[in-house]
Amino acid sequence: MRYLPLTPEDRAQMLQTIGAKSVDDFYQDVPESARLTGPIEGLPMHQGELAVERHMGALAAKNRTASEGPFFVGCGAYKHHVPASVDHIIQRSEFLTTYTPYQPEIAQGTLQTVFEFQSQVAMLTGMEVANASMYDGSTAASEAALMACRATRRKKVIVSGGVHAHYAETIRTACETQGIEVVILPPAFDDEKALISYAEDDTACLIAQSPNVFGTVTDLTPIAEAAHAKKALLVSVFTEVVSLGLITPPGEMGADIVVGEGQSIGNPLGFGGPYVGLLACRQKLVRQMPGRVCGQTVDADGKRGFVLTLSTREQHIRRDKATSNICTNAGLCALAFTAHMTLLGDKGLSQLATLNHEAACDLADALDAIDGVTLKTETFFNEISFETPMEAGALLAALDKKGVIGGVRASRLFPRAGLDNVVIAAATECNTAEGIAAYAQALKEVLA
Amino acid sequence: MRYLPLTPEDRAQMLQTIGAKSVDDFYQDVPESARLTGPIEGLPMHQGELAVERHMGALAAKNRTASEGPFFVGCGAYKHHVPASVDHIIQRSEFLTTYTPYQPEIAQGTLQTVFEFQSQVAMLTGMEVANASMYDGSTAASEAALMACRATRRKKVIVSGGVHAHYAETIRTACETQGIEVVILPPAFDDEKALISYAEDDTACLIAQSPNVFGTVTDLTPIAEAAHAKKALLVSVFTEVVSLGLITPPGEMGADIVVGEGQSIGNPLGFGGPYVGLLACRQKLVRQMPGRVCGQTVDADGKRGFVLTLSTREQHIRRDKATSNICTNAGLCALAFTAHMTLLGDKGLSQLATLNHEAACDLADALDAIDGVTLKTETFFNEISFETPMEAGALLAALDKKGVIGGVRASRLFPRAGLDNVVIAAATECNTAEGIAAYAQALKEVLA
Amino acid sequence: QKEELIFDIGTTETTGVDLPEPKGRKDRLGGLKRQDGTGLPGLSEPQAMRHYVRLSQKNYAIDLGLFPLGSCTMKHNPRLNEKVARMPGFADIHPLQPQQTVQGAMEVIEQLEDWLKKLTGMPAVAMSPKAGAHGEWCGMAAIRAALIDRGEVETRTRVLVPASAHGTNPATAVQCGFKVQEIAAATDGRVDLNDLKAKLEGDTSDVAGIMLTNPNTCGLFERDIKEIADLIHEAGGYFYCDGANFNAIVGRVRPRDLGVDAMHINLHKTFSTPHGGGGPGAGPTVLSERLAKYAPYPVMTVDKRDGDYKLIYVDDEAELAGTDLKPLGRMCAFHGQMGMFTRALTYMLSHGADGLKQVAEDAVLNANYIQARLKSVMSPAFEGYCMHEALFSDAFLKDSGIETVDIAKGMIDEGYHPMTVYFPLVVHGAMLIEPTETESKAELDRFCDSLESVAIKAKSGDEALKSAPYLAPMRRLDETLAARKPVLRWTSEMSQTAQ
Amino acid sequence: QKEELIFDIGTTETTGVDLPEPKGRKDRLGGLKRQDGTGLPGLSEPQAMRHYVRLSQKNYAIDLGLFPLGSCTMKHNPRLNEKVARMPGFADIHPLQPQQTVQGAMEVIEQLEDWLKKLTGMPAVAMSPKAGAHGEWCGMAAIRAALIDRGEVETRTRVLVPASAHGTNPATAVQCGFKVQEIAAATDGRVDLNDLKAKLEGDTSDVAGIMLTNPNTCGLFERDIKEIADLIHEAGGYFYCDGANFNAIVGRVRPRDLGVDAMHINLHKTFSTPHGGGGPGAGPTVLSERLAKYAPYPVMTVDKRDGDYKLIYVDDEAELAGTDLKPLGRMCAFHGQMGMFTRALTYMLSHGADGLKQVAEDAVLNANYIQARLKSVMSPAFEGYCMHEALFSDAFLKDSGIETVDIAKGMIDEGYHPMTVYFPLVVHGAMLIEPTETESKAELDRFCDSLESVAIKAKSGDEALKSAPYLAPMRRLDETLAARKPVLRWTSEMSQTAQ
Repeated sequence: MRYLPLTPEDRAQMLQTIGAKSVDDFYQDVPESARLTGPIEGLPMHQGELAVERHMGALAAKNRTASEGPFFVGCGAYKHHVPASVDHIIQRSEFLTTYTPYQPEIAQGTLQTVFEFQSQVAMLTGMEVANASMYDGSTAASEAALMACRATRRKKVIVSGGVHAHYAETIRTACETQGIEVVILPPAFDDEKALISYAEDDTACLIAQSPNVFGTVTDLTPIAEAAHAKKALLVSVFTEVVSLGLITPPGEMGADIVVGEGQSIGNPLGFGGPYVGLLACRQKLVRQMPGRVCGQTVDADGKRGFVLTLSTREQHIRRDKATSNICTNAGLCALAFTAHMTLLGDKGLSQLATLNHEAACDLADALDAIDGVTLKTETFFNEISFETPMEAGALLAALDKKGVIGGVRASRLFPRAGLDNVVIAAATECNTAEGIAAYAQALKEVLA
Repeated sequence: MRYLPLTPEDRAQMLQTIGAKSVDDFYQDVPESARLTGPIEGLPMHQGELAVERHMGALAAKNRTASEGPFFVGCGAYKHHVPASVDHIIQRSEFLTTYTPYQPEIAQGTLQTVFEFQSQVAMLTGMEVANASMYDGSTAASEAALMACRATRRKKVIVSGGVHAHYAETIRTACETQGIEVVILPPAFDDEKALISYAEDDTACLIAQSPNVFGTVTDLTPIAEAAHAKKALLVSVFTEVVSLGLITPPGEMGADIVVGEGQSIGNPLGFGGPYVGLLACRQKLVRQMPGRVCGQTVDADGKRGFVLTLSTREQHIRRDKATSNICTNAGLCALAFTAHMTLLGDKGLSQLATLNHEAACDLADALDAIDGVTLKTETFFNEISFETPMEAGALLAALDKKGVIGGVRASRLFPRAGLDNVVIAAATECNTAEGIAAYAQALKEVLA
Repeated sequence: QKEELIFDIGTTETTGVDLPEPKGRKDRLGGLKRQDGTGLPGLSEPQAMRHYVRLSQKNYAIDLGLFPLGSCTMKHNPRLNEKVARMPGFADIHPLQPQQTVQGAMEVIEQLEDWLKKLTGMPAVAMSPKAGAHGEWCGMAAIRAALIDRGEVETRTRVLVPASAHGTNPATAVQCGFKVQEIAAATDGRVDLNDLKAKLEGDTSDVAGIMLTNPNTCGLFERDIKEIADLIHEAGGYFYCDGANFNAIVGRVRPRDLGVDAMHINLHKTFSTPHGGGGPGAGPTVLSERLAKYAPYPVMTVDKRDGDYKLIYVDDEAELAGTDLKPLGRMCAFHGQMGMFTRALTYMLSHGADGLKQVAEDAVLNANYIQARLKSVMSPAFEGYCMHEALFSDAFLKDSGIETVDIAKGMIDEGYHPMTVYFPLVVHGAMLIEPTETESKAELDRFCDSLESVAIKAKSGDEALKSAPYLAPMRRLDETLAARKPVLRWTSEMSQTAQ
Repeated sequence: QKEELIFDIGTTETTGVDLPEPKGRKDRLGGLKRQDGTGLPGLSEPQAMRHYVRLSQKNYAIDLGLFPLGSCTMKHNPRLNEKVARMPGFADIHPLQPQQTVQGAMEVIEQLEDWLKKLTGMPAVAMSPKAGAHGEWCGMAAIRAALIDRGEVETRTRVLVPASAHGTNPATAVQCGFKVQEIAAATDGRVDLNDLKAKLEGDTSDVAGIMLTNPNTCGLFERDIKEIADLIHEAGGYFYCDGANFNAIVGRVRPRDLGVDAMHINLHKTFSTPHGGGGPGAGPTVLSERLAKYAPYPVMTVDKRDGDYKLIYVDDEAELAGTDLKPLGRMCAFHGQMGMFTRALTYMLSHGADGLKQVAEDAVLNANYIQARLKSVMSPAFEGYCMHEALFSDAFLKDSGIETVDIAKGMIDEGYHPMTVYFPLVVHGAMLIEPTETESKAELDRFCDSLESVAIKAKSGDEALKSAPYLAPMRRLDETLAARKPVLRWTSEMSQTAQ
């Protein structure tokens, strides 16, 4: 077996050194009734690479990729182009096959890239500090809610109707086990500001998303002011990190904790994961942060180096009093993010964001011009919502038949919310003018 | 432009340091009439990764891959499975982006793998020494012919009718410019031994191939004896290196120089290149060898290390008296070969070779059972030839329509040789029983 | 060699990408266009490549040598897994694209579920947990959901956790709203059955369950595990098993046969997906009959009409109708770590049922070999055979002036990544060595020779060890300084100071 | 750290692949079944991966730093090229599969041909040469074929080659059956025009042509190149231009406009395909109107009926009929280095016509910057601006006791790959520095600082330099021993001796 270096002779010699008769000796503590002898039934025996690759390749071939035709699905994961060099970097053995940098003397590669990641996230969001990554945007959001409750010592969280439904549910699931009340406002295309009226003296935080799940871009400043007036925090969420290249960062609008999904930079769609959660906050909240944090220090020779730090927040030191139970995070996805962001730089990111926005503007114009289409998002970044007289599931299926994957039906995220005819569609630098025209043409035909 | 790090400010500063007004100053030696100003016309301007990848991807999509269905094309290049780890190794920056190891202190990675390669090739072929690689099997064969002429100080080369037509022509083209006579015997399914009668006192070498281009496996011993009786050399050729896992090596049959194609191990089909030429010989011929050679030595601390050696044979030292003009060889392809061969080991190679042979046996039996099919190769390794009443080009086109890529028509290699109805077909570990059955069924239908 | 930060070498005007020029359309951002740039430095591709390649060489990695971090299972990462995960049919599909266009992806999930269920003997598995700790949370939240169903969530709040547990266990219990009660360790490194019994004596109406790692963090099989399971079940609680060490028993023991109700599985440990410098991992959680219906969204079902796979995404009454599902909620936006699923399934198919059994046996054999080779110079924490990791205490360092950390740093100079140190907490100055099954005997021998020589130096009180490492890319780092004056990001002032 | 040979760590029974069990069929090998095994050692995948990853770290590479090997053009290798070359539609197609199934591949060849022809201004290009020296051979063989056609091959045998030429030039000329006559170098580093004229005075009926590198190996543009071309043409010969240094002028000068008849192009130099530790390269050779028809097999044509691409493979009368083609023969089995073609075309499309011009300008700017920065401490070989490489002689080392090789080894300790040394031969103790266009100014400054400090040490006669390097994976290696007692392969006796 190709991954197992021990030879039969090795095994025999080693047993002898140990003084055991067979490996069965090592399993003597296993209750007899639970001991298995042969291989577990109902599963195939080992196979070579060729056979396995064929098996997996056949499964892969059953899926339709986002590159096969006009594709407009967004809602929390976005089709972007990732430079080939990014994958080369993350496939370096030294990054791919190492672990959490517990021994900093031989892990400066990982540690320095984490420090760069934290810095990039802080600069992007306009915040003071950031951690070393969370699992994804949704879990970052739930950790932010818990963090706000710890910081304020309050147990009530208000979630805007513009927050991605899956994020809202993830927040609710995480909070409710800890007895925290979660109020999720009804879905709304453009009403993040509805949160303002929910800021009360027992509110831990208001959670707003911009661009929100429907695409709308909102000024969070008044929401932050309302929260702060009640000594509550504003948690700001984004699912499309590219937007930060073009939109006023949450940090400038008064957010206390900013969380979001980093997939768009450096990471493939990959059917939903692994992605990389970003979490940034104000300096004063740093000791309430969940997860790993890397900090700068010096070595015995006085040279600059980096270490994991502030570990007294963490489970391996604080155990039941930790800020979170997170251990493994999204290290390699964060590295992909950092490498891609380093290739972009401010200039590239800003250009990329502009191209995304312009593609969405083109899409909005092209669809809005069709009879029966009502655009529901006045402001947006790279994602729009529109309504038609047709049920959105049927509409998308009809588009699909014409070769266009047209977006997500809002009812898939928000069932029974009166959004049955609403489609959410994203456009990125990967959408060509021809693809947008094809969408408009197909939609016209379907609605005719 | 993403690969050019200089900024406009850098350029201005550098020009100032140099004391030049503009880069045009550097081109002042260019004759005025040949100076271009703007970019060359008729070519596109620079494009981003996304656009280039799409362009190239569209071209790639126009080709039918060897993995898409039953595929039996061989004749000098073979479809084999290469372990994924091989590509990981050759894509390591330190192997991929370095060059010929001119500075051994910082090139031991390359040098040690070359030493391993030379050793593996020598052991596979049953020879005493091997060089660091040639461009491919055909150029290795032409270098071997020239080497034999140098070693014997004779100017006549006899090529068997079983040698791959492209190899024979490559040998002829290379030799004739140096005034060496090349006699190529008419193509023959199983007559390497015809060479014996051509061994004369002025013969530099006899060149035989086994398995030959039609698939036949031959005992080279009598040919070697005939050559040696006339103080000529036997150059032995192979195009399928996997065969050496199962067949008596040329070194045991008296060959003086063994050359062949190494593509099958570690390297993809790649539409013909880059491949890796193998060249091994007797110790006494080592100073006539073309190409780079790596040798063992010690460093100033007495530690074992490796260097390029015997460079007095080479063009960079000997210039017009060099054994060859070769400089760049097939380093990375040789590394792929060595890594793959290291994964195989004797056990894996022997098993792989057996699977290849059994697939070919199955293919031979399945086709031979069909009315109208005459098997032309009694002995073979993983490639067979057969004749039918139908012109082979038409036959293959008909098979193609049924989804089977059935092999190569012999007339593509040997036009006007009376082989119009002959097909050469290879089977490897990648050919399944189902694929072989599909071939037989399709052939039966075509011939019916 | 020092490698600068991107902030020191890049500029905001430099970029390593070429993008088409924007058309210059009027924006529709509602007046929220970013006014100040991000300040992010860019590098051209050659500069970026060199920066990260150079940095990478400052890391130790499995591909460079034995990486014996106990409880982390640093085994070889097959490259076939990476190749498969990058097939466009897996990498380039969207979690929300029409389900009829991703049936192959769902089949991967279904096949992986089947493997996990058969290997553990459990009837159900929740696929969404994104790492081990997330999987723990899933299991404990399922227990909580079951208690809600029983109307006992307010009363059953006590979770028993052994003192030797990984920190994630107590942290998870608390994150799920439970209270932690510690169970003492016995002198043989296992749960003190008497202490457990004592804690389950009398009124057990407050007992929610137990979180037990097996094989445990001392590298030992909990030989009383079935009795423990029975005790906790009798007390009305559930048995959560931490599956971090499943590598030691996969194919040899099915957790279901031990009475387990929930167990997470680290795909990045037992099933070879890369650790990636700190993730991503994946923590699918198998569930017993009693907990199966509480698995979180999304839940995968098969359409009985056409055999198509379907995911139930949210609390949609229509879709849940007719099932007995009572999902505990949602743990993340989509449906788990698909990229890890493809890798793990590839690994399982490669090894097969026979190979996975061999994995466990070789892992345990390798650990016992290390224990046997080193027991005369170091101090095994407990008597008898170990499972997949060998645990030593610092007893042999008594009066030497040398501490566990010095042994670790000394091993760096020997060319190795150190073992896990100071964990588990129940062993003084613990050194936990997990070689995994992908090490050869020759490699183990070299490692033991090195550790032996460091241990002998240490016993002799060799002061030099206290300043080790000497041969690493950096000397010992000042962790206290880092924590006292946290510098967690680059600021422009830093570069000015440096210049 | 020492890395053993595979022969020391592997065994013939170990394997890193899993293959199905053979059926045990009777063989049909005609009694030639191999009796003794190959003796080849195998390693499991984890062992093999570690062996080669560890070895790789003993190499210097472009991705790790500036690699200023003059005349080798060690520029950045874009990773997009690698990705494209691995697309199954390129990597998994057979050179002899039906041509209608590989039209996309032939279109790649056609597009690359178009780029090469437009960039050089030449009407034809032969694609089969597999490296630069092979391309030289192609060009010289085309000249020979033309001479055969003219009935002058027996008489026109003299080829003029400058003293500064790369060794492949004279070697190639001889391999093509010509005799080499050396032309002296002038004091300005260019061809001595007077010497050339003298050699072309009187009877020139034996002149076959000239092989000239431009920009030449001294890093200078041959300013008399058009006069040289005219002279050789007047003498009845052909002008072969060595295109190794095309990087310096691509997009700024078209070789056709200089009177060139044949020129090879190293795709692995000018067009960024990886050098791979010594290949593979690719050496397509452009040909003038006079030589075009002699291009070797296979020749690509387009079917006028359906626009399909077609390759004429062998000397098939039927296919050649109606064309004026007179192929010089065949240079290799198939049709060139397809994998390099896809990479080079990807690079050309990425840079575009505008970018390639910038490539040349930045390459030349970078070299001149190095020359300017170092001219006060080292000795520029010639006056004036250079092209893409800066050449120094060892004049500044006079009486120091230090030699060029010591400077080179000293640069290793500075963390750099040394420049090319002792080449070209026309400059004493030559140091030829080619930074390429993919280095940043900051990187050039660091490099110049390092070289400057080594040069100053050298001038002062610092003895330590003579034993450099000290910080590399190995100390200076004994090349004399290697050549005197060649050990070119492993034998079992070696391992026995070692033990």
